[in-house]
Amino acid sequence: MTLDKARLVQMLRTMILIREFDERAIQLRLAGKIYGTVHPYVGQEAVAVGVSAQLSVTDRVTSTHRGHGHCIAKGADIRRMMAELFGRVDGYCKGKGGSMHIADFAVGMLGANGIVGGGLPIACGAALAGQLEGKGAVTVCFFGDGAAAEGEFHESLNIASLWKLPIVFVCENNQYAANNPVGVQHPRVDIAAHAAPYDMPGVGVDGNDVLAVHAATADAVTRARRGDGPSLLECKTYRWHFHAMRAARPPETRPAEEIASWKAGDPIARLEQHMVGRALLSPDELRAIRDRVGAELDEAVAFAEASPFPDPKDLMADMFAR
Amino acid sequence: MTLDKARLVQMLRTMILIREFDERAIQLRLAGKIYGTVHPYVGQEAVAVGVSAQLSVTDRVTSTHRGHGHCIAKGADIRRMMAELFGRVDGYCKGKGGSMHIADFAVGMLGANGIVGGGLPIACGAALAGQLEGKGAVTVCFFGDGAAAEGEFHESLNIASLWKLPIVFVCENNQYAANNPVGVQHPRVDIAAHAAPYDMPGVGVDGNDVLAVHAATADAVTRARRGDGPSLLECKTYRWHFHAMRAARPPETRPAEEIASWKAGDPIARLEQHMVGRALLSPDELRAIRDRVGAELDEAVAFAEASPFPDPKDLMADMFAR
Amino acid sequence: MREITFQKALEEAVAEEMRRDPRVITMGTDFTGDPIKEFGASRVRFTPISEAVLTGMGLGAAGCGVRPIVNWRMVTFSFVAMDQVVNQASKIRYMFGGQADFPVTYRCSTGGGIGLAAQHSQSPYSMWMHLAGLKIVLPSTPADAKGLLKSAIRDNNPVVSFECSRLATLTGPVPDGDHLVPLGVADVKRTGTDVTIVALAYYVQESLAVADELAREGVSIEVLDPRTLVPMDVETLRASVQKTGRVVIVDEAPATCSAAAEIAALMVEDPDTFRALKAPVRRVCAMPVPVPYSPPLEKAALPSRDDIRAAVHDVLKESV
Amino acid sequence: MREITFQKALEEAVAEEMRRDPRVITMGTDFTGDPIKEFGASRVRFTPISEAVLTGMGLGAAGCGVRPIVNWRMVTFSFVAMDQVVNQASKIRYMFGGQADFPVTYRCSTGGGIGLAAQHSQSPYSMWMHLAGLKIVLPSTPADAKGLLKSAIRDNNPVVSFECSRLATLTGPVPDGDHLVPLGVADVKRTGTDVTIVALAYYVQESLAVADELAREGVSIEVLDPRTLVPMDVETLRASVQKTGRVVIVDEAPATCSAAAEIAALMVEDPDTFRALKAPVRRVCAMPVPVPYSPPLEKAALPSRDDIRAAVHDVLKESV
Ligand SMILES: Cc1ncc(C[n+]2csc(CCOP(=O)(O)OP(=O)(O)O)c2C)c(N)n1
Ligand SMILES: Cc1ncc(C[n+]2csc(CCOP(=O)(O)OP(=O)(O)O)c2C)c(N)n1
Ligand SMILES: [Mg+2]
Ligand SMILES: [Mg+2]
Repeated sequence: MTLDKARLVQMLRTMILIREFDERAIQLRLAGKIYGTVHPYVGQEAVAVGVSAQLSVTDRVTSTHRGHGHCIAKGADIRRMMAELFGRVDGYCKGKGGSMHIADFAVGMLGANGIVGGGLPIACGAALAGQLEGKGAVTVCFFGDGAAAEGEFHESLNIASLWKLPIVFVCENNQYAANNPVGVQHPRVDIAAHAAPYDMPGVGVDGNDVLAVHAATADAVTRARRGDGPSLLECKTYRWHFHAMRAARPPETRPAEEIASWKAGDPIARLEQHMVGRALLSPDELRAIRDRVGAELDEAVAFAEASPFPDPKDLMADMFAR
Repeated sequence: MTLDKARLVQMLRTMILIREFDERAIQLRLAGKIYGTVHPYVGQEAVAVGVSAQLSVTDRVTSTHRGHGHCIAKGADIRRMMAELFGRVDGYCKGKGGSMHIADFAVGMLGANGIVGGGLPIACGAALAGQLEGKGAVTVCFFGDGAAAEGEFHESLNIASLWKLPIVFVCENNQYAANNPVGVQHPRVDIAAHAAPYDMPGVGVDGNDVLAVHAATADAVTRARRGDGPSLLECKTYRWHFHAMRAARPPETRPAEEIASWKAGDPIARLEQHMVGRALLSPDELRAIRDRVGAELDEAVAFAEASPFPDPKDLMADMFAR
Repeated sequence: MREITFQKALEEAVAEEMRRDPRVITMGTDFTGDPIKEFGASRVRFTPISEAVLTGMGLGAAGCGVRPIVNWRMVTFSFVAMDQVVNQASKIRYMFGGQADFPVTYRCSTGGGIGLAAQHSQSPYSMWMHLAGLKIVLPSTPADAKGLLKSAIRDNNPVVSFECSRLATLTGPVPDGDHLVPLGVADVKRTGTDVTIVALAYYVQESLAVADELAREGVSIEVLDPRTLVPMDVETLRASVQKTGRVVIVDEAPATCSAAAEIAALMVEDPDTFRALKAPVRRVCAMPVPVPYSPPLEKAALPSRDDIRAAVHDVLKESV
Repeated sequence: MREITFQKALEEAVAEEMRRDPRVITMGTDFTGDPIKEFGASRVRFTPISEAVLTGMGLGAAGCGVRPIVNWRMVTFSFVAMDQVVNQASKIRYMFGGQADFPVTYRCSTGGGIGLAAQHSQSPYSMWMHLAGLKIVLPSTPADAKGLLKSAIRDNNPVVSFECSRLATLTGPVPDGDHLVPLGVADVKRTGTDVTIVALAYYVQESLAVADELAREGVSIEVLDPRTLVPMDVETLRASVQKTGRVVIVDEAPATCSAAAEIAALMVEDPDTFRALKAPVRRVCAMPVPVPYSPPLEKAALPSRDDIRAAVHDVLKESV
């Protein structure tokens, strides 16, 4: 399937927005405007965007600690995301969640998750709901290479296959779990190999090529919508920044050449080149996109700044549903 | 490797002992002499015996809720086992453990376990100890087909392979987890397929053929002793009785023909035939074996009956080591 | 009123709620009764032995409009799923700012006394109580079992239903029709004036038996059953203790950081109740050991009627 | 005496014990300091993110003569390993009749206050305390951190070392040499006569600060730090409360079934302590919510010095 210009522009725009959102988040964390931990998604934008472009608003995703990209790609409002990072009442969680717990159920974004592997079972539950609804809704479960060493990964694959759940497991193999390279975590480098014993397709894909991700997702989503069950997609990618920061940027521990070589394969630059090569993007258009992203981010920050902090009197609100 | 007569007789004798021990345990449970739950191993004797015949006393095993066979095969004293089932002070656990928690660290039997999958991580720890000792000790981890759906199974395979632990994972696929056939638990019938993504050998073997089990174990144990890491052995077998009983035998839920066909492949009868066919066993010798097993069991029961119940004053003993 | 067992009452609760609301489904490795016959394999799901994914699935499906009942069977087995309970189920609604509800019910059996040894004889409700964000029920009669489980299934929050093994065969009257017991309301199982016994699950029955015996000695015991551990009906408990001035708390979990510890603390941190207390608070709990297998040891480890009686005598004797 | 941070004190404890005993090894996804340099990759093991197997491996290796230190990092992450803690580590020695020892140490950080939100701000020690079979330490100063962790590593039982995140950068004097603090001995961090504050971890420091302030008002506070939660040095606690007649318990876990609840119950079930009490027991704990992210909410959720001060004033005011 060749994507038309509008779709490509939309994908490019979203990738840039994700990148700039997290670059901004780093600055804001350094400035003490946001708190706790930030896990930037920079470098992995092609995965969230390539996958989510196959989904509609009634489809669902679960995310991880590194969840800003998935939120944006699934259609969350960056103003409310930013307000959440600022800990304000207009944030998605009214300031209760912060970066690691952003969710927007209205667009099918069922939450970031601070537990490595913790989102996989929840995603299976969402897929079960989709199956019971019978309207073809698909769930995508994003997780990292590190999560594939947790038991919940395997239990999820197993039951999803047994019950033919409409789910796509998307492993973002960014080569590291915190400071540990994939070789510390797994005897084989290909996470996709875990699909076979569960009798499901396991596909490795260049996770820095948004079009490849998009195409591979198409197969998996089609299969899931048809009722044929789950697939495992392994997207090989790389994070450009540190694993996580608190008040300061932590030191880089990965080899400089490794970082450089992955940066050379920048997923945004690759999509731009693809589009420029096909005359689908002019320098002016690109500039306009970037300008608009910048303006939107400025607006999101202003929105967040303007939103009040929650009133301590509301501490107990939202504990229990009626 | 052809086994000499003495080894074969020993294996046959152990298989008969295991079977008769558990037939006796059922009767004693019905008679209210033993308490709680009994999970008979009858029908699976070739696995415990075929595997354990490759181990020495410095090797270690971990077991499951269905652990009597593993205990006996690893060299535990049936008198102290029986005393444990009777809840007496001369039992292996001084009556504190019962059927699901028999252990004999002196012979490298590191414990039955009431948690499905719970023994796998512990076995990895024993294997780590073996690796650190550097004397070639191997650990065998017995578990069921049901346990392969628990996350701990996968985490164990992964780390064992990563660290090249001297361990053999022995899955006793007896076709059922409690009342659920393997198809309820796993999309594929072959548990051994899970080895490949962990880069370890995965071997399916006829679990009712003690010689086949013995041979397959040889390869796995040799590999482990050499420092080349773990293997996964899947032994296809069947339990003849119910999953578990308390005061009464539960009703049979499995198809009668299925049971009959597996009984036709009785692992003990098969070894007897093998030996008779090679003139390694006469009817007299077989009768003598069976008589001796019977006498030993009588003695074990007498030993258990004679042993006192623990004194409630000793309730707090054994809580903490000094 | 018809008499049915505790176990049957629980089965009825599930069946009635599944009839009432097609969004209710149930999942577990096994079921008592034969719910699949009535409700079909889509709503009654046999699962592999994978409690962690099962627990998270219940939660995830609940967040998407399903009302799952997840049966762990023994509480023992829930510990492989504890991440999904602690880090997800108990926190998810609050940390997401209340944007979705998670109407999932987790069921499991608890308790010792039947020779199942350490792993299979646990009563660790307090570990769940400590987690802000779960509701918890612990019935002691067939009627409460049915009424509370039905309320749990209808509740829009994660609710854990702890079901004491030793009560499974207990028979008792259960009202016909749509019998509901509200969450958060303690029940005075017997009124009395001298000593309040707050008892849980099986020990409600045991305490009632002791109260009968002691009545013959002229001691008047009030037996309270919280029934719901979260939310705890602390007012009813305090009112009783303010009346009697003496409290004995009976449960088969070990005392340390238990529900009994919490109830003790709730009594003595309230000024009125504290001032009304004539005697030290007594906890009659299991000894701090894993439950042993051998019958004489198991008996020594778990609370007995003698222990309850002795505690009552103690608080009477030690009254200031 | 030299002053070092709490974090550094813990690192020293591990390094000294590894030097002292070649059977000591350490496993985790990451380490502070660079222990691999001194001890090599065989004894310092980087692991995949698989806490369940890691926890069980520590136990299994311990049963075979190794003395592992397993670092879960945050207590949050231990919940995926809870089966190995609850069903195995806490029960294994007893249920096997004492035939083997299991000298494994589990370490993790606890607590909130630094904007990490619900999952990463937990202090659930009471869930472990409830399990008969584990020893538990919870230091509040660099010296205690070092001395207790060294004792934990030398202990022949599973010991859990809870290490409060907010204390990591706290600096304090630590004796030179082989500094050990025995398990099960509470420490009187400040003597006083009017009110006993039993405080845990970070709140020991906070309570000391409040005690200083209140001293200026003429209120004399005794601050006790149990240091070891299991075994609990209940005699020292009771002796203090018998002296002061008033007790305030301060901790950042929510109150329900917490260590604070246990300490309250331990005070009021002892006849002498009960009779000595002049005022209701007060627990100053976190509010019963998952810890929220936003600073004003997090502040409201966790105990503050104001809360401690108010509780002290309350028990003084309400004294009979
Ligand atoms: C159960 C659990 N263990 C450990 C952690 C700490 N932790 C947070 S992120 C992370 C690394 C995760 O690696 P990966 O899954 O590859 O995701 P990435 O960070 O690379 O996106 C770790 C170890 C956690 N959050 N949860
Ligand atoms: C974690 C856990 N979940 C559930 C159970 C209850 N249970 C005990 S044995 C069993 C079946 C185990 O099947 P399998 O592993 O195939 O062993 P088998 O009984 O066939 O020997 C189940 C479900 C348990 N003991 N532990
Ligand atoms: Mg990664
Ligand atoms: Mg089986």
